Amino acid sequence: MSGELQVTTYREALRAGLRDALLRDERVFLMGEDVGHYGGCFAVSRGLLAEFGSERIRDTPLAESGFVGAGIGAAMGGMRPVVEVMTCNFSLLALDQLVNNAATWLHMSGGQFPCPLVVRMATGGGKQLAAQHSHSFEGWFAHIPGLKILTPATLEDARGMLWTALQDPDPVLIFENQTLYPMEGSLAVDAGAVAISGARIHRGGADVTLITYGASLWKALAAASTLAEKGIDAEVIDLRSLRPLDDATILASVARTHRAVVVDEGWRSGGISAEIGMRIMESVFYQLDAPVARVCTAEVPIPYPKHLEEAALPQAVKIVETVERMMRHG
Amino acid sequence: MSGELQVTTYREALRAGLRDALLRDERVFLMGEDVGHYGGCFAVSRGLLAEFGSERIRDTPLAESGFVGAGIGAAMGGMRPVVEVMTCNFSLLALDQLVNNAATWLHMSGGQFPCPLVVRMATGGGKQLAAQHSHSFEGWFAHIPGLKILTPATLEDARGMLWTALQDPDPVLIFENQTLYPMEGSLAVDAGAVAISGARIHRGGADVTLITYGASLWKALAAASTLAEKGIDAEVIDLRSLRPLDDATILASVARTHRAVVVDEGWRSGGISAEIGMRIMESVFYQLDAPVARVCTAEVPIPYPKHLEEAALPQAVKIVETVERMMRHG
Amino acid sequence: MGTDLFPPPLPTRDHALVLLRQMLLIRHFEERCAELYTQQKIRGFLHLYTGEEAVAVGVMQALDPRDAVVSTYREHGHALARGIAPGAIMAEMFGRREGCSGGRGGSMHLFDAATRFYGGGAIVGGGLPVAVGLALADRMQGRPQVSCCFFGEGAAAEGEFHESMNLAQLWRLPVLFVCENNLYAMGSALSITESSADFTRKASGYGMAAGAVDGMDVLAVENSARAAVQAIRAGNGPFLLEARTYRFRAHSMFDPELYRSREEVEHWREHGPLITLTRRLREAGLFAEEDFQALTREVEAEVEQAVAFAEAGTWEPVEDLCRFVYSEVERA
Amino acid sequence: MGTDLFPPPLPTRDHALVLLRQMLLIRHFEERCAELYTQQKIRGFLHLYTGEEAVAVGVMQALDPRDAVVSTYREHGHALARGIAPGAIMAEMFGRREGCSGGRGGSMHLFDAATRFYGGGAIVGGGLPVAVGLALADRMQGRPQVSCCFFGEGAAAEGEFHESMNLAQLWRLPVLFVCENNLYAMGSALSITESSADFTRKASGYGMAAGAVDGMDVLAVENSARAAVQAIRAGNGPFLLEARTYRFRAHSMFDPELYRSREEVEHWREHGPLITLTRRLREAGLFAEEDFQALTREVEAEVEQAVAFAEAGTWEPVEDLCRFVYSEVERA
Ligand SMILES: Cc1ncc(C[n+]2csc(CCOP(=O)(O)OP(=O)(O)O)c2C)c(N)n1
Ligand SMILES: Cc1ncc(C[n+]2csc(CCOP(=O)(O)OP(=O)(O)O)c2C)c(N)n1
Ligand SMILES: [Mg+2]
Ligand SMILES: [Mg+2]
Repeated sequence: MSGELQVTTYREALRAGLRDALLRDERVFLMGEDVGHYGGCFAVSRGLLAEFGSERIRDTPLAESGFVGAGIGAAMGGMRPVVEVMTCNFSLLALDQLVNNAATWLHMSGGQFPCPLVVRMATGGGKQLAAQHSHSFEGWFAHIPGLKILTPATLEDARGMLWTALQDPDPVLIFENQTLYPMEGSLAVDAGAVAISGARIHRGGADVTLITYGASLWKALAAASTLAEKGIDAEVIDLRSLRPLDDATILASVARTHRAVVVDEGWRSGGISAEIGMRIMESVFYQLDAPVARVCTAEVPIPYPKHLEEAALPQAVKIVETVERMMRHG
Repeated sequence: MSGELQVTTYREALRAGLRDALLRDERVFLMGEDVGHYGGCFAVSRGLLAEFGSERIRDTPLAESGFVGAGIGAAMGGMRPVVEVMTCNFSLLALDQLVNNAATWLHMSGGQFPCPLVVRMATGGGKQLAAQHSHSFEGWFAHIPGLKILTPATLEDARGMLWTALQDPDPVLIFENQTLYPMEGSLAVDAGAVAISGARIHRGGADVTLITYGASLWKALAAASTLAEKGIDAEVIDLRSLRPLDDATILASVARTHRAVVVDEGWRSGGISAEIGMRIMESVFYQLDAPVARVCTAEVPIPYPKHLEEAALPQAVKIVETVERMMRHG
Repeated sequence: MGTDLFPPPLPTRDHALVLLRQMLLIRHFEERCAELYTQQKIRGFLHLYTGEEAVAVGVMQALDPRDAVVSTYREHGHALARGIAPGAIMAEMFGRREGCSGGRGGSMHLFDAATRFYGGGAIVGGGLPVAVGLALADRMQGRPQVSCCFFGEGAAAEGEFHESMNLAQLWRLPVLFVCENNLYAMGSALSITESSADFTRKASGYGMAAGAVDGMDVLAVENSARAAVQAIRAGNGPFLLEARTYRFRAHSMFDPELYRSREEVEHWREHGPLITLTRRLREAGLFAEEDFQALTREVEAEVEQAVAFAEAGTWEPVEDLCRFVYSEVERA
Repeated sequence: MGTDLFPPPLPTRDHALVLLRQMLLIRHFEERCAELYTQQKIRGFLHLYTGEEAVAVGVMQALDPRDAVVSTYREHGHALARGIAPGAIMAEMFGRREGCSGGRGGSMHLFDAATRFYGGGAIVGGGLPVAVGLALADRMQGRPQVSCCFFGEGAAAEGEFHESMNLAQLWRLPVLFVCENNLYAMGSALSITESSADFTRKASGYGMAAGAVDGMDVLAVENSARAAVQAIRAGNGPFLLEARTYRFRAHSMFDPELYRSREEVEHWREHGPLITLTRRLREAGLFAEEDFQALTREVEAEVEQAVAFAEAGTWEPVEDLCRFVYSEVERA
């Protein structure tokens, strides 16, 4: 890498990743609702139709099951489709295809038919879009064997995860938190593919491990700053991948700090935080100074008004409070 | 209750529950694929068409989203539909309706439109039906606020949960494990509705708590017998409801036994067992003599051959082994 | 019943003014919403109905108060035409407790039990099966009601459209399907979403009666909807009514409208529902410029009252966050 | 292309015997499966194709080896007609490693990469969008292939049917949709699943070419399928072929067949595909009783070989349980 940096946004980094893939591999194409003429619901693919044409930037009808299934077929037929499901809320309409087909075909066929499908979806709340547009399903999808689940939180990952996902022979779902699209920062001019197999320690710390991913990473980092002022040294892990989980990084960290808080935007019960907490208990129980805690979304469909939405979602202050409570009792 | 008993099956108990509801409340009707002329895929509704006619025992086309959505509308319109989704594998086609509508409408409408819908589905593996007919999704559904999730394991519950579910103003999903349909036993002649709010301790014990539901209850009870022979006294809890979970019963038991093993037929990662384990950690961490353990389904779409299917699913021997390992280390 | 095949009869002056007033109310209400959005009083997604008013107003004329209505995220017009108080709608968009959904829903989720207005759903196509079920419930309970379901032409590509059409016709249910064909689904022109744009032929694949109507002509819409509802109530089964219309504004407040030309929009504006109706009335001598101005003043006042009502509304306490997930009967 | 509108030309004797042999093989193979099921050698669900053989055999004649085939849980006939070795299919039903899916799939999930046989899917309607995607991949890669998708008339009520029809026609993709209309979906007669049974009219709602054929007449099926495939390969877009057929046996081994009469089944048996073809050949003097007996002996031997192959197969070690969840490239 040249080391030269440029200011960009998460949205632009995603677009650069898409362009890159479209340029490098002619089997790659983007398909989904309004990816072409509209420019993408969140403007991620704006300009790509003009550059690559309507075969490769393929607007689809509103038919989530149909075009996700078509993506599965296209992947098995030798293409490398990137299917955009506008938001993960709508992916429920395609769940049969994702679970019963994409995640299962390789197995049912005894290994004959891998499905190198990449699905991108927006996820998360925080934009007052109410109960049918604010779900966070990435943790829920992580329950399904046969799928891989990525959650880019940084510009690097927004830029680089797509290409790596496209090299994967198996279906990969990429969840882009809606609130991150306008996030600005600097990124190497020659940034490219990134490994997708490991979690990343964003901030080292000795007293407690904050484990999170996606947009919550930034809340956890904010919480860590606040905690630092209070003399509590928090380590912050960005999981990056929810399936598989990078157990090694998680467990090594907790074994060192002896305390863990998991933060995720899914509803609390049965969310990915429970799985992470459980794995920690199973593996480093005797190193724990306190029970693992979690900061998740309240168990309510996301309400429209700002004050209620904010109260429903994880926030830095709640993370701080949770850690402080833990330090007092642990 | 008169105390008089009769020998019956789980299937017949379900049918008796359905008949009872159809007789008692004319707003109740049963709708689903092949519930009528075919007699129900698992013969649960056999004979009901002749007795109640085709308006109330309503065969539907293959259109899971359509007829589940129609059930939601009918429920909001004053009826008390019992919608049968043949197996929970196919419920993925109706997931948008269940999550985005049934579970959400009450909230979005600020409490104006409750949805007293009951959905019955078969669940589980063990019949060599392979990867698209053997899923266990009850634990996964339990993640969704707005839904209630019931898992009748006994004849009493097969007989009695339906009526109680129908009295509930909110959507209730009932998961019937496929392997239980032919289960025989005796049931009070005048058995009727049962409460659905609490877990049930099936077997008291002092050394370890086995927490489970559905068909796994019987495996856990078998394991408890084996353990008893080995001098280990296991308590066995049948959760009965996965949402809400009866925390009080679970936590009180574990606080007494200091050890817990959760057994469920869902895939391990992100399953309901993780949630239960996490709640135990959060509440009775300092009473635990060992980390909570879980016996779940291997993370693989269920394979067809008997030996592999058996290896994939939780079994009594695995429960026994897990408990023994725990007792040695704990 | 084809487009303009039977030019609708002229209405009485009184009725004409009712229709006009409703359309004007929707128009002004929504133009105000757009302003309030830029002022951040209204947040989230805001989908305006501007240009399509004749459809909601015309169809609602054909419905009884006890009929059910199922709508979409572009439902302000439906809600207003159905008779939900403008103040309650505006308060909902403000997220206030006094809103028609208690503030929980916002613009995309207007609900009202009193008028059997079942939302306000933001999953495209998701309301169709629900409307079928509402009709089933009415039929099973012996009520002569019709369920009216609005959806866009884009929604017709969803599987739920297909499943619902089949179910409704198979069971001969009293459903009026109103396809608001405004030629675009977000930025996707009809030619991108439908292999064939002939909705009557689609309906015939289910054996369902259907017709298309000029959705810019409120009299034509009313006429068609009345005929359709009459047939449905007579027990002839469901009906698919395609209303050919156009949205004058962007899909939502985020839409840069890259996919269509200003000329196209201008062309349609010239055939807008307000122009169409007032022209016809003027030609028939039923209407003068003063009427228009008087009505405009009325609805503007009504909209300002609605805004004031919303402004005066209260916030739900944060402690109530987890209400309405389950019913509260057990509390009692 | 309507039912029997154009009586198909007589085949050569050689070709006729190929067709007959394939149908006989399917018939005997499956009758043997039924026995093996009662002996518990085959487990799970077993859906027999008996009575419908002409459809698979006729359609496959029209396909090239590089064309893709997507099928259902009632796919033994498709798999055999496609040319997958009977031994590999039988071993699959036994759950043996030597099965065409390595034993993981069983009866409902036969797969074969060599013949581009993409299952064997047990979610009704779930294969339709996949076939659309396979066709898209072929088209985008400049291959002249057709994707052939089999499904039952019951599947046509699923939303995925609708979405797939629309996508295929919208994008003019080379898909041959073969609807095997055997009048029942499990125990639900067509009149319970479809508000209108006219599949040609359904297709026209998408602007798609379509035709119905007597699915009991292998020559007619072959003829129609060849015409359809030719049109598809010529770039005319997809085609919906409805094959009118009947299953002689129960839906699966669990089905008590409460929903239809013995007489109805008997009636159809008299018009079965084997009877239909042999009658025509006999009338044309192309065929004698000895041919039938010779072919029967041949296929019986082939079936016994398949059973022996399956019996001799091995069990996958339990340690391999979690294979095939993800690809194993990284192991290498
Ligand atoms: C299932 C689903 N897919 C996608 C979306 C995103 N979306 C919202 S509105 C819309 C366009 C709908 O078009 P149409 O049905 O024609 O209605 P219109 O907006 O034109 O009134 C889309 C794609 C959604 N809300 N739900
Ligand atoms: C989505 C889904 N719903 C229900 C079922 C259960 N089921 C299996 S086969 C079948 C009938 C299908 O009928 P049809 O499509 O006509 O095919 P046929 O069995 O007649 O060949 C049903 C309902 C299923 N496998 N998948
Ligand atoms: Mg539209
Ligand atoms: Mg059939």
